[in-house]
Amino acid sequence: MTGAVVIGVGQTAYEAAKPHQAIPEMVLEAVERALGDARIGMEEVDAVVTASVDLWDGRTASNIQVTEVVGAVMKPEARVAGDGLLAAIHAAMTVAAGAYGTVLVAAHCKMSEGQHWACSNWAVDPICQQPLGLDFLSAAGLQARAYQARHGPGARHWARVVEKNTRSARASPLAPRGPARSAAEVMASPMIADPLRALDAAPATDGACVLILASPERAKSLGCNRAVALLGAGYACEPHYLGDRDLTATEALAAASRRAYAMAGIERPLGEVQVVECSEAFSYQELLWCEGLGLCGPGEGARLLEDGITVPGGRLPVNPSGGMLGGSPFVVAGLARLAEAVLQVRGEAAGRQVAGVRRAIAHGTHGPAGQHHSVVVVGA
Amino acid sequence: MPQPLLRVRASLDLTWHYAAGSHFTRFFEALRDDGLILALRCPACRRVYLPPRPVCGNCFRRMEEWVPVGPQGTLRAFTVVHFPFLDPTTGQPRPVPFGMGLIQLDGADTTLNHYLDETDLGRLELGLRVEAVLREPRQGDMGDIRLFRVLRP
Amino acid sequence: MSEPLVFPGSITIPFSYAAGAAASRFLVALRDERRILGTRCSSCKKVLVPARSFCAGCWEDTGDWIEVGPEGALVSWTTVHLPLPHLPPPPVTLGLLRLDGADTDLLHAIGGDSRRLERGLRLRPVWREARSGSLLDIAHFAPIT
Amino acid sequence: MKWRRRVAVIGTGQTEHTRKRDDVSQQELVREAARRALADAEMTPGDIDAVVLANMELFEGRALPELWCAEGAAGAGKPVLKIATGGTSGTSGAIAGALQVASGMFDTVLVVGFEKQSEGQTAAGMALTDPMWDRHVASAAIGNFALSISQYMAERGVTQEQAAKVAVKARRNAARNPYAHLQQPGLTVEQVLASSVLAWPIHMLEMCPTSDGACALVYAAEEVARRRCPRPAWVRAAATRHDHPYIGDLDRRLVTMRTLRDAAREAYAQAGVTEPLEQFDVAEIYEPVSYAELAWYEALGFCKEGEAGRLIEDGVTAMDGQLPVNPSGGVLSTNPIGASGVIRTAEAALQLHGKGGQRQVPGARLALVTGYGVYAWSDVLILSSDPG
Repeated sequence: MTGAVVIGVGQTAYEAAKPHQAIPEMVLEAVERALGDARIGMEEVDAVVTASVDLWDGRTASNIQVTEVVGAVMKPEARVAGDGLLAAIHAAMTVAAGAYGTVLVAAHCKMSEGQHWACSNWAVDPICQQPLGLDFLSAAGLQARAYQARHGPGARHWARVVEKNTRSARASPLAPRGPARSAAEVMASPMIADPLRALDAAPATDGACVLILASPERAKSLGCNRAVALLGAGYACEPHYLGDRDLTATEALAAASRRAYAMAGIERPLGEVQVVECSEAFSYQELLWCEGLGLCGPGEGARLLEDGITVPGGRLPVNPSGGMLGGSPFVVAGLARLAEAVLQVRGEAAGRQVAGVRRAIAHGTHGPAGQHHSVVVVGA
Repeated sequence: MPQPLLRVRASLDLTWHYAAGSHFTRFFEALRDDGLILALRCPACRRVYLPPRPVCGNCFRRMEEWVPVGPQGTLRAFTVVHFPFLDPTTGQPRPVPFGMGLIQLDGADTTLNHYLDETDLGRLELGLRVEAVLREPRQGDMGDIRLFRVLRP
Repeated sequence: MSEPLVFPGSITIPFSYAAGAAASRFLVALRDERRILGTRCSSCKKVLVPARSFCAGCWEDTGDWIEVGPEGALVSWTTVHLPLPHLPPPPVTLGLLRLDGADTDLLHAIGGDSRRLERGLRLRPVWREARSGSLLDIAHFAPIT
Repeated sequence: MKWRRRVAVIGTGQTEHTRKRDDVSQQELVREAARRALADAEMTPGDIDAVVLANMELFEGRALPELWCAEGAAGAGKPVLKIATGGTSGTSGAIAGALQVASGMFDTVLVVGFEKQSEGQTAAGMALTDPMWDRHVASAAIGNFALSISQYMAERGVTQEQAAKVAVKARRNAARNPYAHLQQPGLTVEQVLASSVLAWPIHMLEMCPTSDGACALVYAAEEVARRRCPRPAWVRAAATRHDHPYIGDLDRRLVTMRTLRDAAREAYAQAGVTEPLEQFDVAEIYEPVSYAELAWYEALGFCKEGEAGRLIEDGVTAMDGQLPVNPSGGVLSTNPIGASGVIRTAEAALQLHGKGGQRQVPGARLALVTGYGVYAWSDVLILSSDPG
């Protein structure tokens, strides 16, 4: 047990662009939904953990613009850079430490406002990789080819992930409006970072996600009867140079999963968990992340999909919300996965509910070719 | 022969397009179209905020009551800046010296940091009355308030 | 819904990053001697390329400096087709290659027709005439024909 | 203190802070501090469960630099996260690391704050404020402080000479600190007031430098701390307050400084401090400009409103005074922004470890640490030789 529970969840709709909303207005929408969901007022929130990245927002100290809407005026706030799920794990630790009874976690990003691939070139080391032009797109292209060469599943298998997730996204009221994509459409879309095509990459989206964590005692005193426990949490970081890493293995994800499962008392996730929400910024990554999450052996991610295990209605649906391919922005994606996992456990995942969910896995990642991973197990 | 130590240069030169959102849109349209400076009042603590924004930070209450403020105000703080730092929006050093102040516009509770038309320290003091000098023609962005003029008796 | 008000903005700032002593020696070797250097971890004995002062895994200092390559084998590659401000005009192929004698892969540009690339393909560096002590002193790696 | 378990600083390490480090990359700078902290704690990388980094990435034009620099903090393969909250990044990183150990999730956490300001344009980075509102006038820390100081001088009667005395104390203290960036043992008030005016009334010699530097500290849970460290520096309090997003929102910022006041009130209550000037043996506070230290004296309850000038003139906060403030030379002498908050925390801890060398305050057992960021973000930590 991590010693923290989720008592409130709030997400904006995820859209290709939100030109009518400034970032504080967008985040306020998610904050108000989370407070309403938790049935508490902002005065009940003891502390705030924000997640944002200055260069994505195009400004310094990018969390200062949301200070008022996340209720951090004259309150403790810490900004964890990177991914919203990582911010949630840190928030859970501050609750478990006994420092705060309730913590509001808020992640935001508007990918539509900046040049997100160009910005990601500034997230790789400036000496040996940035000058060559490496960014999150080309890093994924290198990983996709290495994965295919090592394990076999290629464009045809990846395209079916896009088909599955964009179809699932249609059932989610929060996903961007847009058609489901057939595998054929994916394989006909223009090549952007060979072997990855345009529809193999998650669409750039705008959105915000807010969760409210609490200690079990505080949740009880607040009269919350729908608290979902964070049963386990883990995160880990791989070396930075792509050439130092085995891009087909997922050492950091495996380490993060082991820690989270050990805490949650899970031996075999495939049998003991009923839904997974993972952060697949690219189609092939859902297969690779399933392997890293221990749902199957190395290289067997594609077979899970072919055998119908990870499809809606399958033995272990992955990304019934549509995941990142369905529309979920940088920074927010990991926290949105946790929000979805909580809704699944509560049985409140409108349009995308998996039957009989007692335990769910949420996964977040950031960095080139999934360099950093966070895993959380939630349960009733 | 000492080991040469190299540096790798990189120039960040990227663009963003920032959505103003409903609050700033109303502010800049009123400024452009009517030369009005609009602030927002918190329904709970009655504090009038500039710039307008979704909620009052102290009360966490949405604000809907728009209040025209200024164009005159009182100088609450001032300085004359001499050090030429690089202005990230132009990529050039900002010309110095320039006078700068915190101006509490009549009707507002918060202050606004902006340029002053005065760079002689001897002629600046707290409490001076100042007035916004608007750009003509106005274009609907923060450049529409060019600077504040010190009102000399 | 009226046309939303959106402000264009740009950030223009020059940066200058210290490569540090180890990377400087690596870059100088490219510039002055057209040699590619790795360093060996004193603990796990891996030859790390590009050369660096310590091994991330063992967190031990590296010791010997070892020339690697210049030839190597292609491990993975991607051809970027999008026009991006930090890249030459597309298509641009980036690759990971294992230089002879190295225990890690070097990231670099790959020249030639990307359709003919395959795993294990033998490559050699194509040096620029005017070199400035940068990884780009190697224009790209080209297939050995 | 109501934390689930006790946490202590058992090791610290920092680089020789300076204007420009050409011999190391950001990653290697982090490693330099991390190695020294691990050596001080007599630990190996394998003894560290998790890493917290602190850095204001965009000042050096980076995004997610923790993904590259984690290797410098022995973070490859480990849990790593970065805290970035302006000037308080270091103290907020220190608080984050302590809370992670207190949570029980980790028994040992390595916190490393770092900044290589020679690689970027700090003032330009700071001026990247709200693009709609004040980015075209934003004038970074120097401009913002100059504005607030004109209010502070008017309301509290602080003089330029008193402020200059703060700078003199800082740079003289720094002369006894081998890690400080600016060491000026013979600095005089006259020299400070004769130095060029950056933005009235701030003179060059009373404003913090931009520095390249890193600072690391090792946290351990109680049982590990007792086993490994003869005099653990126990974390007895930690408090943070943030405030409105615009400088103009903050009513007479230096005069009121409500965030520091409220954070100190909470921290003092956690640690049972009622008379700060008497009870604290040493303080490491975050003063980017001379006048700020005077304002902090009042907000921290060292004296009543308007008495800060007397405190500095009477030498109450000098090395031989009742409460030595910033034996390290403070931010005025050393400011690698992401590291500065960790430096404050580490300098307080090494005083309690008895490792202050020439800047050791004899018998120090209770230390106050503050962090300051952006317009008015405040952190307060209290470290003690007594676990409480």
